[in-house]
Amino acid sequence: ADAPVIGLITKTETNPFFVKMKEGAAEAAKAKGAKLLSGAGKADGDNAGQITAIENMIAAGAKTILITPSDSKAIVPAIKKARALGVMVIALDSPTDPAEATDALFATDNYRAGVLIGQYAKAALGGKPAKIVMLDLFPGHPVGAQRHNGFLKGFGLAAPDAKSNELGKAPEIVCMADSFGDQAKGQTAMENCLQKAPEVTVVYTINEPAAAGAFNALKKAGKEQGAIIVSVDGGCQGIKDVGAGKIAATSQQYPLKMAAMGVEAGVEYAKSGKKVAGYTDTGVTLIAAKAVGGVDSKDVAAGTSLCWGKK
Amino acid sequence: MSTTTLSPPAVTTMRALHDKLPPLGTLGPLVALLAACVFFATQSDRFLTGANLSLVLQQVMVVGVIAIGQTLIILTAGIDLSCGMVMALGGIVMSKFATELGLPPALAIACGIAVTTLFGLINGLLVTRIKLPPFIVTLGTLNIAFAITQLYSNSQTVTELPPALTALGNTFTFAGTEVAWGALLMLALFGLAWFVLRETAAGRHVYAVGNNAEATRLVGIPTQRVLLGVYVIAGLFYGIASLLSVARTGVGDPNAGQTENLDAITAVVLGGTSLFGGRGVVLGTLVGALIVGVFRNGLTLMGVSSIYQVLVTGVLVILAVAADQLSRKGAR
Amino acid sequence: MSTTTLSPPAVTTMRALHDKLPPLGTLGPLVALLAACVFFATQSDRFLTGANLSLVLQQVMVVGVIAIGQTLIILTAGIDLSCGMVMALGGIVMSKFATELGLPPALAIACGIAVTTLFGLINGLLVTRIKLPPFIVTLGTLNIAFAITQLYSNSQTVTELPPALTALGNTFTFAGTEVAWGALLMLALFGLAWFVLRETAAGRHVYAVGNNAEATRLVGIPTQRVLLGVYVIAGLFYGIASLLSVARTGVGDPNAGQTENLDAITAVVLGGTSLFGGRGVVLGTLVGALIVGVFRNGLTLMGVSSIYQVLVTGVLVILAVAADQLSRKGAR
Amino acid sequence: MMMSAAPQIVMQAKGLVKRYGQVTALDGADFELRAGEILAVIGDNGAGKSTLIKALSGALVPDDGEIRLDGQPIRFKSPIDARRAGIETVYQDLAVAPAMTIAENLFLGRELRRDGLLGRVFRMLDKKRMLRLSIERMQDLKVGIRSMTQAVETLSGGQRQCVAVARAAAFAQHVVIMDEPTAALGVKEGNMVLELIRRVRDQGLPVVLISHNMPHVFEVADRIHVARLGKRAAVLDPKRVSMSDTVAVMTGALLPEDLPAGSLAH
Amino acid sequence: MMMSAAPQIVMQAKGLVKRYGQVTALDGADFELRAGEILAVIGDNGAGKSTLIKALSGALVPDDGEIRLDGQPIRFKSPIDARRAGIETVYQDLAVAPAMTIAENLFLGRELRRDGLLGRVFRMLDKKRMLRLSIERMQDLKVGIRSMTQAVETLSGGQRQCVAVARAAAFAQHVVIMDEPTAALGVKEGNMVLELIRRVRDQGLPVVLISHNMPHVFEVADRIHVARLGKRAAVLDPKRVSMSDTVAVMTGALLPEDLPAGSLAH
Ligand SMILES: Nc1ncnc2c1ncn2[C@@H]1O[C@H](COP(=O)(O)OP(=O)(O)OP(=O)(O)O)[C@@H](O)[C@H]1O
Ligand SMILES: Nc1ncnc2c1ncn2[C@@H]1O[C@H](COP(=O)(O)OP(=O)(O)OP(=O)(O)O)[C@@H](O)[C@H]1O
Ligand SMILES: [Mg+2]
Ligand SMILES: [Mg+2]
Repeated sequence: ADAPVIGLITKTETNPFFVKMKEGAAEAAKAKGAKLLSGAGKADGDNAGQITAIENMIAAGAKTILITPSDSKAIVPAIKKARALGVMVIALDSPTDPAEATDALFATDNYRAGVLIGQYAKAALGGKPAKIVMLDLFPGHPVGAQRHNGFLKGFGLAAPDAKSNELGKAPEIVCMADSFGDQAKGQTAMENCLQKAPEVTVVYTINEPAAAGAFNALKKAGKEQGAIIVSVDGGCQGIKDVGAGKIAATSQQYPLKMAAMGVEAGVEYAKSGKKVAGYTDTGVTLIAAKAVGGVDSKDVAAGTSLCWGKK
Repeated sequence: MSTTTLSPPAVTTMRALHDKLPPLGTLGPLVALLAACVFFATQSDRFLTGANLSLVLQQVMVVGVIAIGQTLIILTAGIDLSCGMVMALGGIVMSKFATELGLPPALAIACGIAVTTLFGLINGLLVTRIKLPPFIVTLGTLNIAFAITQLYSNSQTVTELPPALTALGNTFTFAGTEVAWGALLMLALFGLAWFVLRETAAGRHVYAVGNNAEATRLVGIPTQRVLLGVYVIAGLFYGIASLLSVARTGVGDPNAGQTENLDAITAVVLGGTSLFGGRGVVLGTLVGALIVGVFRNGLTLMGVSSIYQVLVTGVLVILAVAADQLSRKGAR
Repeated sequence: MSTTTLSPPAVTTMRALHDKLPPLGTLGPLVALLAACVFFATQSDRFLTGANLSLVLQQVMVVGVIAIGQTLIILTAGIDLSCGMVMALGGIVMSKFATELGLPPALAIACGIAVTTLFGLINGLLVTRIKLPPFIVTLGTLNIAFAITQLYSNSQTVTELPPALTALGNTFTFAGTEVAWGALLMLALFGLAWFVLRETAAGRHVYAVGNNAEATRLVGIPTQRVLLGVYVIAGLFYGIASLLSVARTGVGDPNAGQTENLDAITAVVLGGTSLFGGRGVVLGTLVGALIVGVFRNGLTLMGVSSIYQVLVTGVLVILAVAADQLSRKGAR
Repeated sequence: MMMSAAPQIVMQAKGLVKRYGQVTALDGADFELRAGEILAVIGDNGAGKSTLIKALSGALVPDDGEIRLDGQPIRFKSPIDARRAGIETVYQDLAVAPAMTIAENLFLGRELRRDGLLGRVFRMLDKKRMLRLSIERMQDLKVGIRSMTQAVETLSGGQRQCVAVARAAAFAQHVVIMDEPTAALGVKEGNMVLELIRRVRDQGLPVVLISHNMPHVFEVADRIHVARLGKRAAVLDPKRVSMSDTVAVMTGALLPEDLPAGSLAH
Repeated sequence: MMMSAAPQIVMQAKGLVKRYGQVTALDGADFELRAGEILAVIGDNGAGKSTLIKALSGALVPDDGEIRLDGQPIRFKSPIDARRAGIETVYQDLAVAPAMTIAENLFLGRELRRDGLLGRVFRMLDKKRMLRLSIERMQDLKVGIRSMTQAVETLSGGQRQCVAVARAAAFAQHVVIMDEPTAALGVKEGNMVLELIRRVRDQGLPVVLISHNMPHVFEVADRIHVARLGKRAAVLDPKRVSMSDTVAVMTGALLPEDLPAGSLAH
């Protein structure tokens, strides 16, 4: 029989997170003798691009599609169509809305990832006044909102719930700016925020490249000692930055694991026709160089050994 | 004496025949499209199926309809960077009006199209009245439309639409193949645009304005009105594209349209329309949109990984136009 | 008799004076920039500090240097969509060569710049030899450079660079303000480009080619060589921008440059250079880049939330150019 | 021209002023066109001839001064207004759309629609008829152009000129203005245009002819308007003034009042 | 022209062919330019005059035929080659850059650099000197242009023509070719250009003058090359042929062999 065809659709081509995910899937596919097709939106938020990728992969004979939805709601009708054609669809990294739209979900909870670093930042700050800079993704992105609101929640501030796409506000936030998850833009955003509010004690960043940019800006202003930077992702580079003291703590996720599990499920489906179902939390771990009281965290060594699901 | 200077009938007939053929500017992209199809057909036996080709048509219908409006604007030597964002705004307006405000679907659709047409009007007024460069105007409205879309939708996707809004995404069976009504609508709109541009005075005036605006004005054509009309009609097309986009995805998506800006311009230019205005054929734009769609579909069928797809697309875009150019040189 | 037709000295002096002033095309953007600065100064007392202004300069240095190359190309009536991606590739090449291959920093930098220059050369050859439209050519190389960047870097950021690669990000103190060397380099490059475009034959030929390519050819100027030269030099500028980008962020970032494409073109057009070629001043581009930087900085200082920033930017871009246009009408 | 009845004045302008920055192209120019005449406008390069007729044809709006058509004061805001008033103009920097065909250029802005439904409802152009009429029109001018469906940019300089002249002559209802229509034309074609100008006049339409070609001017003009330094220096009667005196007035070597008696037109 | 010594031939072409799609613009045209002469080229619109001189000036590469300069076969691949050989041309569709100033247009492609370091190392232009020379050059032509630093697009049609003519006359080393240089010029300016052409000739440079203005042609030409239907129909001697016979040959009404004896130039 032909090798089973499995499609993997990421949000973009370029985010190291998704590149890792693709690598994990490719390795697993090779090991299991499956053919992996990969596709992506042109940019984060490109729902139409993902729909096109789903259609083309089905046309190419894919029986299982793994997808990290760019837009949790907007992708649902296309997934419904695919499932109606007998294709098993598994969401990776983030759920669709409603979550039942896919057969299964292998993911991290982004809201929870935010909560963890929020708690850490609150504890690490101790008694100092909270003057928070929020370096978000870009307007309208659900993951951006989930991490942002989770952080506020963990920090003990009022925040919208996990489903909201609105960025929560609080008087403790002295500056909010978009980093586009990019180091150079993160740096620019942080520089401008420092002009607005020179006394910063906590910096929330959407991901580790943005955190690195924020650190650069702080360092240039000679303020890197005074502020705690927290972030999300737990990529190998990010963990290194935690070790180097640039980032205080980050919530680590496991894209390789998600992908490998997805491919295994796809091969199994091709063999036996058995579908997986339900939510499998691939877990979030808080990685911090210095543990603080009252918040569970693992150290850098543990983070490095696990970074992005390396086994 | 006049007969001696007129050319012999043989030459006249030859030339008449030559005039009947489409100009090479349209033929070149068509050859590139066919070549791509032949290539993909040899690589994957799934490519040349009716179902797959119908799929490609569905995938390009949104960009295709946007690109009609974009063609009109580029023919007048303008450019519209706002097209995708305006389209997204239209989609949000019609889906929110139909769900939250509970308007009847037809009215909600009309409101959405009215908003995109209004944006076309604003673009047009800024270009014609204050004489701003279209690039700047539409760069501005691009940002404005994006911001309004996000603010109005609160960045939330609008779901649970009434079926009337997504009807164009439904299919009918033709010769054993499922064809989407929206794809049919796109083809009809291309036909309409082609007819108007070619067979009516208004259409010829669009070319004239792009070709030599001052001469067109001196001849007594209200160039400003032609320009304004083009921007408004482009806005109307974006509104129809909004509806197609909503129908295709089944939701009102505030992040739609972000890649359509460049895609639409690419389709127009690949189709042989000059960015300097006055030269081009709208059917070339259809071919240009199809080239992009066929590449994406064919490469996926071949199992080319997506980053290599980008690489291959880059090379092929250049090759397609280069082949066209070189063949024209040969013909001279 | 010749004296009767020559104008009286008063008129001549007036005109000579008039010729000394920068053309309104440069003055307009400058006025817009100053107006923006005055506005922000009233809104935030931190705005007009030396440190903040020096910061803005640092933030625009990458886009600024790219935009110099882009200005050259747009002056010849071309356009370069690939600029940002080529810049990113250059940054990855120099940072990977310096770390993984362990080349001496100077050599690694040279290699990075060589790669971007090579891309310029490829763009130029396709435009001049095969006579492809610059839009298509650079759309192709945009994709190619992007794919190579991602593949070569494996989409991973390159870190732990030798200090020589980031030296331009360091600052020196001038009049109590920290100024980045890279910002100084950008200003120097603008000065150089301004001098060459204005005071040398090669520079005037760039204008002539964009203004009337056929006439320039007939006059005996090797237009193809001028064009090729412009694309190659633009590539060189992108290489320098790569170095600035690496120096600014301290890493080799495969995702750099993605918004710089449109930003650079925006800076050029905001600066008053015509997309139809042959008209414009490179210092206007600097002003255009600063306008974008000042808006972003000033709006953040005012605490405007990001989505409203997008809205305001859209409106202000239009207003800035409209004010320029209306003031020119008044002057006539 | 008959001297008896007071000649009817079709178009008249008084004190037209047009400035371009420091340059004053029109400096209080007067103008008068009578029914059924050919009025030649001559003058040095830069004397303001083209600017004058652009003001008369609505291509530009003068800074000052007044224009009357059939005695009524008018204000053309655009060439459309002038065209509606039946004024057709051949501009010096040929107003043609180079990428469009000759037939399309001839009918630009006055396209013919098909009869019946196709034309009324679908607004379809009658390309065949326009093509046929174009061929007739160009044969009138005896121009050897091979195909009316070729783009204007492929024509020789003189052939382009012919397209512009043919267009103006074919559609004028009231006044025809031609800015150096014979400048790029061969001897044969130039004579055809002069012939055409006479024919237009004989149909009762007055013609304004700007030309640097003195033999042409003296061959066809009923009166000669001499433009100089943005003003009207004199109006001469070609039957009573010599070519060399005309040139002398034009270049300023001779003042109009020093001309032999009777040189000035009435 | 002296008949005694065999005249020296500067430029010669045999059997030039140039096709544009179905249109054959040159159909085996011959050409001969002698040292120190003014050769007029005349012909109907579309006769192929402009195409001929474009082939001679490197602006286009003929499909067939041979060109010799001073007896040596040459192949101009671009206008640069022709310019290097000292050939300067005024094209009919004025080759000027409209947004650039008059001075810049005059010196386009032959800019003067400053003396000393500034020029040699920094390659700085000597704008002052170019401006001064431009003013002198234009005063030679007696053109009333107010400022050399104004953009060419602000000039009247005739003034633009003067810019192109001045440029060619100033820089030619070997041959000057002018395609209808007086077409848009006033009487005064036209005569200045004729005067200039004579002066160039008297300096020893041969001039090719394309013109539809027969009086001008007969005033200055040493020989007349008649182009017809893409070929050279005849070469006439203006001192021995009448203007009307010339026009008859040009339009095909008269065959060259039917001309009175001695009309043909040697
Ligand atoms: N758009 C413009 N901007 C600035 N100056 C202009 C403009 N148009 C014309 N002029 C100036 O106005 C004056 C009159 O120009 P106009 O074109 O009316 O002359 P003309 O009599 O038609 O000359 P010609 O016989 O050469 O065509 C000239 O000095 C010219 O330089
Ligand atoms: N680029 C072109 N494409 C197609 N046909 C052309 C082109 N250039 C010239 N022709 C044709 O070649 C023929 C000769 O043109 P050319 O310009 O040499 O004539 P000419 O003798 O200079 O006429 P004129 O006196 O009107 O300037 C004409 O019939 C013209 O239509
Ligand atoms: Mg004029
Ligand atoms: Mg010619």
